Amino acid sequence: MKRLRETSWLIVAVPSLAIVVWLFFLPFIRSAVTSFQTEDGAWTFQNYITAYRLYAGDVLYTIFVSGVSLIAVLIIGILVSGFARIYGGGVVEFLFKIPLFVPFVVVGHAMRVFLAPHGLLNSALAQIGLVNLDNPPSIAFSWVGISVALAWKNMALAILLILGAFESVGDTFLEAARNFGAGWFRQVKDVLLPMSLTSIAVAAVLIFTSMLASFSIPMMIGSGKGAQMLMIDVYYRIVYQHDYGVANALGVVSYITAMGAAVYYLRSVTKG
Amino acid sequence: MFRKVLPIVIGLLVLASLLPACGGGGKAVTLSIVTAGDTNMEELQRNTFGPEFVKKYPNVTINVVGTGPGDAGSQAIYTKLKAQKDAGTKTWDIDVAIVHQSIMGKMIEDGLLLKYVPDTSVAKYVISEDAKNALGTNVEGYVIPMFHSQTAIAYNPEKVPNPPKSYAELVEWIKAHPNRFGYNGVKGGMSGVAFVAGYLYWKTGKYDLLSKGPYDKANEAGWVDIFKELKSLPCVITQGNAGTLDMLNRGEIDMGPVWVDMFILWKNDGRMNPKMRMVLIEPGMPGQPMYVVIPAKAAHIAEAKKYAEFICSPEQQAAVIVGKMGWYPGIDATKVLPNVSEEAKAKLFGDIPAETLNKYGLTFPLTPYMQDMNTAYEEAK
Amino acid sequence: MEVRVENLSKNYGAVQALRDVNLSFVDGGLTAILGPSGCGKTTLLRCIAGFLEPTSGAIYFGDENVVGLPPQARGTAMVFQNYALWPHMSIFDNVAYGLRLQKLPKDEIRKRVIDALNMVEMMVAPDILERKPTALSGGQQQRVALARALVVRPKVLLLDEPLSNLDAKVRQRLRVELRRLQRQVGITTIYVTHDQEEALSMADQVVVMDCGEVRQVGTPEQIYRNPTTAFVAEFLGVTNVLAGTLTPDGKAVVAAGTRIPLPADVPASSDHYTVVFKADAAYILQDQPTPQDAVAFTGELVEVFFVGSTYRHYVKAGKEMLLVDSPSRVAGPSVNVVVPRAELKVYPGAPLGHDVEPTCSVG
Amino acid sequence: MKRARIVRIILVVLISFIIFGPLSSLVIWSVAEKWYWPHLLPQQVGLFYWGKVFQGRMMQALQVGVLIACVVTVLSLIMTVPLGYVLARFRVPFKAAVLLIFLLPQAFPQLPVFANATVYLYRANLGGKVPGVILIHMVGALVYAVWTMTAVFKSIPASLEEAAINLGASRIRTFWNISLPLAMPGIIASALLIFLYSLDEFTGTLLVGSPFVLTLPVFMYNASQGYELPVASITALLLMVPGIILLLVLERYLKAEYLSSFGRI
Repeated sequence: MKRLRETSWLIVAVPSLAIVVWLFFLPFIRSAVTSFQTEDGAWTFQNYITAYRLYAGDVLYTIFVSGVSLIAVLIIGILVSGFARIYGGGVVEFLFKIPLFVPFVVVGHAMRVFLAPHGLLNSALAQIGLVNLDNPPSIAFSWVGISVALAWKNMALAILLILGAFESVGDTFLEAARNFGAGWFRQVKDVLLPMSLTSIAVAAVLIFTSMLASFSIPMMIGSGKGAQMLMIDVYYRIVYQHDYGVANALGVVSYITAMGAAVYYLRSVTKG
Repeated sequence: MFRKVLPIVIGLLVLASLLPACGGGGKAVTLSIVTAGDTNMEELQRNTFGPEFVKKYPNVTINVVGTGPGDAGSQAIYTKLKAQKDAGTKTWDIDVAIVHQSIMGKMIEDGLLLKYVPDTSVAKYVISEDAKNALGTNVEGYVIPMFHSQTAIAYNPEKVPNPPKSYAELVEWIKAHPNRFGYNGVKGGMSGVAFVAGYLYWKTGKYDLLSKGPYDKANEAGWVDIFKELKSLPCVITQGNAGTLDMLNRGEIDMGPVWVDMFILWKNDGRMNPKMRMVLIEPGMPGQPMYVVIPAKAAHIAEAKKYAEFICSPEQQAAVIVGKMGWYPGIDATKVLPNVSEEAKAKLFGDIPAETLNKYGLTFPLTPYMQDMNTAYEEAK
Repeated sequence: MEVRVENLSKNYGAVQALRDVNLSFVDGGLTAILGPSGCGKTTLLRCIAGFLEPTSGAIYFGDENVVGLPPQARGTAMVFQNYALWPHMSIFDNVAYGLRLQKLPKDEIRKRVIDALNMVEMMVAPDILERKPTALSGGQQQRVALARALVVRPKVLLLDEPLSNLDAKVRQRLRVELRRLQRQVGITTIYVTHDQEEALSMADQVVVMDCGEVRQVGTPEQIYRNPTTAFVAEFLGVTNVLAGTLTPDGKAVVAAGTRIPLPADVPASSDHYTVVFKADAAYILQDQPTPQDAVAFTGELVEVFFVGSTYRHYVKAGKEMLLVDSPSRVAGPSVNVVVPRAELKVYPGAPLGHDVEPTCSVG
Repeated sequence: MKRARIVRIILVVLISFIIFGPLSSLVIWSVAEKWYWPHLLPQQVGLFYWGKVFQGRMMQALQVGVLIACVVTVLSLIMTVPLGYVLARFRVPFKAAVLLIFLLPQAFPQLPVFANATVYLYRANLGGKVPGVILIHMVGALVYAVWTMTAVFKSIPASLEEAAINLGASRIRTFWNISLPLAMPGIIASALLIFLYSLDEFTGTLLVGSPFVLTLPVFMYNASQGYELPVASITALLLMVPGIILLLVLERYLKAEYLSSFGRI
């Protein structure tokens, strides 16, 4: 790679940098700073105290929902990728790419009508006698619905990344194990998984952050009752209560959670 | 390859740079109408009032924007006007706005509105209490109520043969039928807020104090406990005003608070089972008007006034607001109802007779009380 | 264990990777399968291992047809070109893996792993068991891979070009050790390679394959000295391959402008023939007469390269370029390339028209 | 092998149900003209709402959305093709800092940041206007474009450029004659994905543009929140079309590194 000493190259970077700095970097800093300010600009921890009082449960709920969805995505993603790696992907792989191109809002809406108490899923299950429609389980409008929708949407990304990592494991590593009698599951568990840990951790961090930051899906199929996903709280705090202080305090909590996930995983991977 | 792409790139760039300029322009006037509320409000302007108005004033074209339900919808209009005022823009790009009561305080305080009503021919019909006072703010001269809407409890008569007549009976019914009553909390639209406010009026018995003032935080003692009790009831929380209607129609709940205007519209559209009915319960539930206002620096003030005049004229109120939509008129009812067919009147007062409406049709609490009510509701866990 | 392959075919869609292969492997000996890349040798090996299902035919281990059995039920163990040591497992875990799958007791696993590593001379350092494979050199990794294969006491040992990723020097040394080890354990071994020197030096029996078919089977000496087809002759050694045409009288073949009497066992049934002789079997004469039992090609000396042990002479004769190895440098320009009749092979059919390249595109 | 085939068939059926189940309810709702409980399927089926959608605000939202996406794509390419080239080819001062800034939007939740960016945009009187929406789309698009462009240029062997420079071509000329044509497939692929990103962007548009600038996702969201289920479902189906077309066209080129930021629109 050639070395250029001049800083003049920054000229090509200035337009795009300006936009990202103005509309992401500075707002990012602003949200962190104003989270420590009252509306009049005085310094305070009050926003965090209010956030803790009102939303501590929601933070845990968000981590719980994202965590459960992430685990579901990883388990299914690893199993499907393992199957596709060993027996060939084909249709399975193609089908799973579809959600990648379905926007989040569409997923939210589709899941809302699909999983509603009298939605298509329950109606279909009622036809084969699995569900009593007089007292149907409400998958939508609960954390299960959010998890299902988040998992559905992120499955494609997970499989794309995990299968990519699995593909880069040479055939011979699998054959060496098969040779000793390792079945499909053991090949995944003993060979593919440990050899792809880094890539899977990166995928997990990406997906976890995306779930943590999800907004339209919980907005559309979350329940108004009980705990909320964090981004909903941020949105309502701003749009309904015009309270940037507490909203930004929640924002900072979400940054720290996202960062914590990234640091934790990357560290455990590089060390272990 | 790049040479082929280049002209397209340049073309698009030129287009992009021209884009902001495309807003105004042309000799004909484009009247920008912005309305808060659910999509039915937007469609009313776009599909009914707009075309009728254009027939009368062919040089005007109408551009309608809906800003969404509840306070947030009105807030969006406020934010936009405020930004333009702060930026020192000469004319603002909203000509007529249709907003909720709750935003009026801020809008008038920040000088965003024009005192236009006296200049219109309908001023003499603007007589209701709503037209003078919006949740404690004096709005006289700034607003014409376009229509008055009311919340009520909608129910499925097949499942609820004997609908409750009061909050007390309703609570009993909810306890006896877990998860068959649904409302949309205080975040997802005003029908839920209205239900919660009515519950508060019932539990505290302080309707007059809360709706007329003065504001005193001491009156809020015990609210959190009241809402804890409400939240402990086995209710379904729906997804917004329309969410309650949808769950009712989908048979997922049997009862829930709704806006009368939306309920009737859904029935008219065939989106709601025509068998569904409504009841207004004791001690009453709030309603509110939607106000027609004109921003202080609207680009087309003359046309805007004409538009406000037009949609609030006794003829249009009779034909559209009452006759077509089945809503309560915003201006003097005695000037409107004579022009309405008996059939439409029957529809209007079918479920909720006029005397019930007079008795149980309340208003929302004053703005500070309402904010505190929402916070107390949020805090009750 | 006696291993036999009968009428084995493997198709990938329209491509025939193996065509009706019949072979029997030396019981307890080492059979090398030699051929250019894409000849089907790896396909054959993987069919025997059970990683591939043949399209038709049978594979016998003793009297049992193992077609349809999963790899682990066949008692084979395989060593791969890229070692395929799992990088996330220690040396011990790698070698122990097969035993753990057999659910052997811990003590026995440990003992057998250490024995196996001793056998391949890998117990070189006290902490070797805990090391990760990536800390080892290529040669060491392949020893560990060999230990991993031997530790399960396979009935058949399968080696897929095990030495071709290694440096020339390491390769030479490992050849010797591998051969010694194979003799010591006495496991029927099938060794796939494209390196003829490796095949000839190590094997009890050599199988030359091309285009999914077996071209010749024999001891290394038979294969080298008496190739029965033009392909085998071409594939082995630095070789001259000339195009010849039958004379009108049908008694001789003309190649590079020289008349070569048709050997008695070659039928005069073809218009085109391939004439083959090894570079070290020919010598160069300048003015001396041609000996009786030899054929001489007249040509011009174009270039002489010193290649270490000999001088390689390039002689242009007609349209052909002849290679002659000789211990001393010969001066040109006009020379005679003399080949004893016994060293000159004539096969019916035109030459394949290439050096040692795959003759067909098979996976 | 046979068992694997059976497992595969079961898997395909199951996955098809998982993938298409939710999407199929969109199709049903899109043609439902009348559907009261307890009917399990619509009582009246027809294309009434399709007609309604194509006459209404949807078309306007579609036009605005496509226009925004075009501008965002072109601007992103103009800004990031040279930048990606420099980042891929040279060791330059401040590179790490620049890359870090372009990494931020990937690492943190967008909503709280965009909410604050909206304050800036409204202050600049760009809120609720098309240029404001373009700018907020640019943030995500640029980050994505910088990373893919750098990857695209890195995948071109430097020796191909050195050969041209060796023959006396200038750096600029080499870029124009050698690097750019070789990078074109990658550039086109990422241009399509940027276009799709902008077309599907929701959070930023909702905060900055809505309700005055509506793109298709926000329109669909509003319709769904208003429980105009047929309208919302039709719009949702329309929203999937460009993505599915792209998936069919680009299937072979969909490398993980191009897409990793994509699940996060």
